[in-house]
Amino acid sequence: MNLKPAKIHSIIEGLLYLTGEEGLTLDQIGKVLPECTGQEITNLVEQMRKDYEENDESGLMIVDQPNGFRLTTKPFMADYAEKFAVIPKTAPLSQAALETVAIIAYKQPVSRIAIEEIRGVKSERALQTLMVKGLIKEVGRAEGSGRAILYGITPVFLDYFGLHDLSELPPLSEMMKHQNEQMDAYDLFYDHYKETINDL
Amino acid sequence: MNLKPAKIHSIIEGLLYLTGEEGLTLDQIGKVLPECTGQEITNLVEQMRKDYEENDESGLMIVDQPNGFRLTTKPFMADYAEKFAVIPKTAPLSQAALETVAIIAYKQPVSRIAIEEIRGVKSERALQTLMVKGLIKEVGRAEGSGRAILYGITPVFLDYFGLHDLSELPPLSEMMKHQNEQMDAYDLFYDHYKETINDL
Amino acid sequence: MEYKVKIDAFEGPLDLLLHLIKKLEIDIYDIPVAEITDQYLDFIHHMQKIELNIASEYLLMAATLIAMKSRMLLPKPELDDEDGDEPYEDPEMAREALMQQLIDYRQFKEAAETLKINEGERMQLFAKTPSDLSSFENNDLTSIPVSGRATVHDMLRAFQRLMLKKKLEQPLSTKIDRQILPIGHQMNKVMNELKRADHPLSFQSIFSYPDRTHFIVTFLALLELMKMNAVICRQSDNFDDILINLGEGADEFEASEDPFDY
Repeated sequence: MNLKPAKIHSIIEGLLYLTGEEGLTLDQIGKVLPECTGQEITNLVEQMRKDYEENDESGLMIVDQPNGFRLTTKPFMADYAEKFAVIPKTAPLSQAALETVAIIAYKQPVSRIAIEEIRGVKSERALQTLMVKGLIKEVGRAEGSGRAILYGITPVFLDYFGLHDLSELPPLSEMMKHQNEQMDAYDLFYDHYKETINDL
Repeated sequence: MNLKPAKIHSIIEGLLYLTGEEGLTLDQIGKVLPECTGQEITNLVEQMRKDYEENDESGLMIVDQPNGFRLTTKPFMADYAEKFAVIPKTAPLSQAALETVAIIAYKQPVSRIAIEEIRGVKSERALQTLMVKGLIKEVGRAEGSGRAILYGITPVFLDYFGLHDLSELPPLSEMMKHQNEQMDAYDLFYDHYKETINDL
Repeated sequence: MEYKVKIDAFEGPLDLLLHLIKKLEIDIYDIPVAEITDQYLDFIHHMQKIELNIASEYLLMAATLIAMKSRMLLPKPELDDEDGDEPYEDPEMAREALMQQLIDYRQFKEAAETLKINEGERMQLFAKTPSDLSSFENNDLTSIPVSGRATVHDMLRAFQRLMLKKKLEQPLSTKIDRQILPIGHQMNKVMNELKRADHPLSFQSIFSYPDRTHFIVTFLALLELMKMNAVICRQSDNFDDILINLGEGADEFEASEDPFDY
């Protein structure tokens, strides 16, 4: 390759600055720097990540996002950043939305009815909020006459919760003993229970 | 002052990054760092300017602007920014541009101020982008002394979004209604309950 | 049992049951149906006393618990009876099913807690809005194949996200909508701000409250002040912010004017 590592370093930093919250994918860097291999780029970004982290004079850091990274301010900067009105502050998810998205992440593809069965309450609003925020999407339709919409998580989900992939989700504390089945009756609890009876 | 110079350095760097093209005024920095004198801040920024300039590994530099400065990419970065910009994007219009063009489509003729009022952020760049791309145009001037430019959509807008005419956009009233339903803040049940509690 | 915990801490009947189980130090694997039913009903009853329109989910759970409790009090029928209209519902099975449901739900509640921590950490990180690289881009949008374009759906979603974000940031806006905001009141406010600032204010800065009614009333107030020559508005160039300054008529402006006189 013709470019010196310092130069590549500076180019990536410049691109990270320009793309801001959208971030850069490894793919995009590869297209801008066709003379570098993916490995070289990855190594350099790792070096940059460490440099930012260890540099007390820098308020910036590199954060992973799906297939790439972006430049953000360090956590201690939050207090200072919030003093600037230009930074839109997003509201955290409600408990209902958090529970709903957790169920989707572990059980996708999953229908609204199945989610409501687990939570024991209606979850339509929570689903809509998650859709609008881009954290979940429709991934298909259930078999059968109901053809219920099935939901799954999006790459935005991983990014939003700072995960690289789903395997980083903590394991559920206990094995799910019951397979989640499609039920469209209102009295889910009783249906469940009758099935158990019928199996005897 | 209580903060160490390295810390102040990092705070200013973080703020310069966040404010991007808009930059920072000395005044603004002073408000965020009330324990620093203007002279201290100026000296530190001068040091930062030199550091960036001399650092071959950095693609960034500090430039002056009235009463302040901003962070920008070094001149050599233009080539790479260009290479980056021509990479086909999955989303050829940014969130900012989409929001702005949606407001214009529904509320035309509409002024920049009115758009910014709705979006809550400056929208000059988004407007310029949309103008350059031919999706919007000036359609007149507002009454009154301000004589603000009013924007409307163009035939390119219809073509781009695959519409025959504007009547094919869903009515705004419906969208707003739908939007209200998406509010997840709390279940109505809980809101109701809290009100009751407060009344006790 | 005292009800120091507010109901808005609960996500539904399962959440409430988990709370009771924890509070009463009950073993979730061996739920005493009678006790939990009494406590649950007590809670629901308490809610009714404050005339709360209890959500159907809470009532459904109450009915389920009562049914289970009463069946436990009845002797187990002969096996022959299973040929009857309704099969015998073994309360032990129902108890197991409820236990399983509670355990399942608890796992996701815990997972949600973890996600909440992740979210909180992530929200500490800020990034700038992307730079505008449109001058480098291909500006002929129609040359982009249809598959690569933003869709009407993308646009509407962007708009809805914007509205949602705004709404979440202003939880009180609906209440303010209904307030009467007299034009005279806003005129006084604008004049006071200008006099206090002692320098021209930007057009945007006086529309500090992002609410439609507030915007319109403030705008009308500004027009009225301009008519009275109390303020002068200036814009030096396209896109520039409009600057508002005190006009010649400013001294004649009576701050004590009846705010409802418009």
